[in-house]
Amino acid sequence: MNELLNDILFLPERASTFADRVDTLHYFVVGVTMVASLAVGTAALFFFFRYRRRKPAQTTEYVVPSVKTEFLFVSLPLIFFLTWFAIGYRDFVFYTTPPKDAMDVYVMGKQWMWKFSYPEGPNGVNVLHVPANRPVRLLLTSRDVIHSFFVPSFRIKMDALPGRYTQTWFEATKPGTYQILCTEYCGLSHSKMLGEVVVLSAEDWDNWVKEQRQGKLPNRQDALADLSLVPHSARMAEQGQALAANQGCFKCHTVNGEPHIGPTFLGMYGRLETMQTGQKILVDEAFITQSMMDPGAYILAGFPNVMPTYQGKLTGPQSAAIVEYIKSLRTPDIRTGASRGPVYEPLSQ
Amino acid sequence: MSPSPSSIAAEPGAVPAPDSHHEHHPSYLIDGTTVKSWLLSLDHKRIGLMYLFWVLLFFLVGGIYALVVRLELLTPGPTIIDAMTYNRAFTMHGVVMIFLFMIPAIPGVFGNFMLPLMLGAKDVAFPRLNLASLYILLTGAIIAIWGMINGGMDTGWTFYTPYSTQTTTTVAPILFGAFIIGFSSIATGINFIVTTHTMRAPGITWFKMPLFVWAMYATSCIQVLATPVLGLVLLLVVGENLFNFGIFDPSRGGDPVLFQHLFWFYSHPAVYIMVLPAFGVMSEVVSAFSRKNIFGYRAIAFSSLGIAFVGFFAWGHHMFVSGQSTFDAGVFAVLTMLVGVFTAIKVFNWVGTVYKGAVDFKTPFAYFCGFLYFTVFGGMTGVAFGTASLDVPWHDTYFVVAHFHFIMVGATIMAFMAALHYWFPKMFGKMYHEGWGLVSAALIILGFNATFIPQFLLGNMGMPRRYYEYPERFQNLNVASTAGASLLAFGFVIAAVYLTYALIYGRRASANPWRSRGYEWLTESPPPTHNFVGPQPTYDEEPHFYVEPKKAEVPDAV
Amino acid sequence: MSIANESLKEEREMREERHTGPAKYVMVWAALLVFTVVTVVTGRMHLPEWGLILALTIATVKGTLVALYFMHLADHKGANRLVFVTSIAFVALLMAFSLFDLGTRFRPALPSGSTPPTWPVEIEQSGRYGGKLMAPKPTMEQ
Amino acid sequence: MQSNPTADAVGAPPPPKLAMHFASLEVQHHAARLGMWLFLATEILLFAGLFTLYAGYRFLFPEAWAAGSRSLDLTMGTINTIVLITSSFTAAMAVHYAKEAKNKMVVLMFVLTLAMAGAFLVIKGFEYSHKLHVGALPGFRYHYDAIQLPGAPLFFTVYWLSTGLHAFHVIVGMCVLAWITTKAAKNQFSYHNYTAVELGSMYWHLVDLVWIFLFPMLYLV
Repeated sequence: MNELLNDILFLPERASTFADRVDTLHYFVVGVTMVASLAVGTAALFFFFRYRRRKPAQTTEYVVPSVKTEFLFVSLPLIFFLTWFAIGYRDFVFYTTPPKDAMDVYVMGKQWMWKFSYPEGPNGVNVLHVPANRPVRLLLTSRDVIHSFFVPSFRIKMDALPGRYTQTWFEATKPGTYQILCTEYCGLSHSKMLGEVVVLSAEDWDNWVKEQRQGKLPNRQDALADLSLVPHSARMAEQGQALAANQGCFKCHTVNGEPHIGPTFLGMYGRLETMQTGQKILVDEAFITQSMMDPGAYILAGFPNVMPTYQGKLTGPQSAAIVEYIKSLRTPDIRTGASRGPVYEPLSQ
Repeated sequence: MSPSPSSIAAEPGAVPAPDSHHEHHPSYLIDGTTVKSWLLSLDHKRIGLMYLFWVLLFFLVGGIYALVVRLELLTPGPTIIDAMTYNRAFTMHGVVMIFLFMIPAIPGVFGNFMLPLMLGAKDVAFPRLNLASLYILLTGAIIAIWGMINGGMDTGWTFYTPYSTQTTTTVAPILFGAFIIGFSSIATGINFIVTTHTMRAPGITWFKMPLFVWAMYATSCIQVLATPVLGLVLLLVVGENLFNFGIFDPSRGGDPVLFQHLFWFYSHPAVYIMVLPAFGVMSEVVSAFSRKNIFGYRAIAFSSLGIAFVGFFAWGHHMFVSGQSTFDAGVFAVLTMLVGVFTAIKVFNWVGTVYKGAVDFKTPFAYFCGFLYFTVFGGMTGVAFGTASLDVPWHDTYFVVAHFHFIMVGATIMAFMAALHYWFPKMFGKMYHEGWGLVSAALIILGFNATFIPQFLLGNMGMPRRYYEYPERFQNLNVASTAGASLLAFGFVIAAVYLTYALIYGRRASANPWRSRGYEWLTESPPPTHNFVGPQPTYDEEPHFYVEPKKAEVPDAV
Repeated sequence: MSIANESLKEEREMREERHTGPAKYVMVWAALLVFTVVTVVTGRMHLPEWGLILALTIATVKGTLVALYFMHLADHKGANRLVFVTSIAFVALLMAFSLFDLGTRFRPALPSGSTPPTWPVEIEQSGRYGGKLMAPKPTMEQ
Repeated sequence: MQSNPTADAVGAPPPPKLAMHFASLEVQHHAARLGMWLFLATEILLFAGLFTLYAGYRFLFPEAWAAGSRSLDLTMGTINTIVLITSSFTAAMAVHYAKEAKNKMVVLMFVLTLAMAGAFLVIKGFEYSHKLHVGALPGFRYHYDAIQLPGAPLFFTVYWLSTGLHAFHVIVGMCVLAWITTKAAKNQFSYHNYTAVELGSMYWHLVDLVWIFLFPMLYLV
């Protein structure tokens, strides 16, 4: 019966405990809607025909509803609507309240991929492995804009907000592979932000965890990530980091905020720096590039003029990559802070 | 003396006798023929017609965007445009249709034209403000369209932060245009409320006002109370986009969910700005074409106010999965149910109006049938959304798209078309071709269903909205939807053709071709410049009163 | 008929005000100044619990005086009052519903670094799953 | 109602014009006043958005709000409050004189109001320049060393936005009042015709009303 209804309504297969609850209410609501609209529609069509106009200037009787009729008009929908609300809200509370023994998985959405990390465990990109018949709580966050984590077969959905965690949970009922979709518009490749949940049976799950711990499947999941989707500047920043390491920048410049021989890279971009001459200069792309090519031109107050020039050692794209890297090193300081997200510490377990 | 309204009312359906003074009071259409006399006219009827022209133009623009979107979705991969163009197209479809068509359509055209006529007033309370509101709308539209031509915006019409503050597309001019359009909406709202309060002719007490006036009154209350909040939010997003105020910036502690609260505080009631006038139009149409007094007049009038009030406090049902608290979700869910109850009361009373009536199945009544259907299904799916748990899988999928196109667009378009046909003789003094009217109505209603029923099913399958590409399992239904959209477009083309034809070659209409008892039919068609001649008329009877005097003594309670 | 009466009634009420003279305005003005001094004095005491409520109460009293006497709401009856009161009510409801959300949300779903006071209503869900949220440590450079 | 019983002296104010679509002058006044109240309601809801942001962020960042509030100049704020209340008083008096057809007093009262409005803006300007100087700016421009708490930039964002929007209303109000003053200088207002003065002054009172709430919210708590 349920399968038939599912087919009529084009519902995807049900694979979580919440899906069963949602679908039951769905059938109830659709059923009542159909019966009620059929009743209203039939009555209307009957009236259209029965009371069709017989002569052009026909007059009609003055009919007004009695209090009883009006009461019926109000109470009938109200009773149904409140019943639906009661069932729906009970399920909604069920859905927003993860059980205490749930397994935690951290989910981070970013343009345009999903990253999953297990506490003390492996990471994954775009593929989430979970055991069947065990509640799994997802703590969702985002690195850039709002995303929304949606698994149609589980009937669950929750927005991932930048800079904070939302939670959702599910208990998958049968092993299999289920699609993850992003349902909050998040930019150019919104529709490519797909992933999948792999639900494993108990023993498969144990094996998978073991394999992950032993590192037998190195980067299996990372390989799935479509690098072409990573923003251009982010890829450049990664190149820049490698370059900076090769070129020995880190001998004099730290990235943790502590001044060394040279000023730290952390939070440098966009800051107003004071020069030895007392002049104040905004650190922008041009300033960083010039400091690499002609370090002696501007010396920051408090630092010696010891930096060699990189004129000729770095190509244009290379210096641009290093600039991108420095730009990516914003301090978590509230002044210039980039979104690094909160740190969530679970108390239980 | 022109025929006094009460003398016509005494004799149902009577055509006013030709009058010797006619030539001294030319119809508003020919009273001044220069371009300036139209563009700077303070006459509410001419302003209404200018609104009609612009609103139809914007409908065409939004419709073209819609067809582009639908064509793109014909295949799972790229079809005719690239992803960026697609994202801009659906955003512009939403922005144009909502801010430039749906919100000004019925209030701007039919509210402007009919409200003073229905109240027995010579004009709205502030005619200059009325004209200004049209030009404010056009100013906003020009700024927004300038933004569209210079890049367009890709945020979706909801402008959710932080995406809207980070995107590099031209957000600022389009949002600023929408901000200016808000002033137009506010001005119209203020004008209508004051007109209803102060300009009613002697005899028209609050409970003798036509139901369209009640609906416009409720709509205007929403416009006045909600639009300023949207104005502020739009300014903040523009500021955020241009100057980085950081008010919604999550990296500085800002809360994007707070943005959503403020946004939906306007945008949810905005749905009622679109649909309440439709309810008002349909109350008039169903009464006129079944020649029956409204069943439960007060119930419909009060439920309009009830929707306007409760509609403000249901906004959180757009945010069930946004990280909003469970407690708040429950509060909003209950209040959403009340909106459903008010709408149900209206539906029952419309059907009750037909009971023991005398139905004349003309084009406006055909649209009423479509309207009833869209309201019932759109409304019931809306209530289903309000149950919180069902919203979780449906949120931001095609089910939402189909739902709001049913209730907000379907109901409003039906009412717009019904109003256009019902009041066409009054506005232009010409009759359209009834047969073609019924054909196009059938096509539009069928096309609408063919477009959006597949989208309900797509939503059930889990296809998210705003997807440029989609997994292949969704294709069949998308093709069906696109096919439906072309049928819908065809229906509109037919309507455009025969209405334009009627405008020029149409048969001359009498003052009251439908033999309606609505107050607006008491004057000539088209009405003279100041609506009626002589001193302010008095009104003794209710509108929608089709009873033989001797039978009126004993109300028949059902 | 009713409409003309509505307008006439208001007109009559407006006219009556003419005979009271400017003394009323001076008194209202003086009261406003006194309240301003009171609110500044109490504000400087930094009352822990009731500071905000007291300040807002005084502001409300001042606002009511301005609306009733300077803006003549005492004379403008009927629809004018309804409009003003409705707008204030909607402001209150907008704020209330938004704050309900912030107060009862899953704690980690609030912005990182925020330290909201505990909400008077205990929500089972937030207490049930424990855990605490820490802001990324602000590093003081320079 | 068209004739003006007090219009006997030479140079008496002209009788008001009745627009053709109104039933009577009473209705016309009533409509104008109701329209103004509706407009003021929209202004109140415009500020409501900012008040909600204030309330929400204050709830989330109480420490930053306390620190930010203490860093504002209470003396200047208090002076500004007194100046604005007094300007509101003179605006109310202008209505009183307009009803008595004392147009010269109307001009005087409005000039006083405008002068105080100017003073308000000048004092506000001093406050703004101080904020600019120390770097208490909205958003990523914030570099105020004295307050380094989470949420502090938000306090100043709300501060700048709300006082800025209020200052914008002050400027608009000044333009409106200046325009009405020129009409009063032409001796146009009388017992039967003071709607413009009344509405202009109502707008000014609303500006005052908003400040009455902004002042304790920003400076005191």
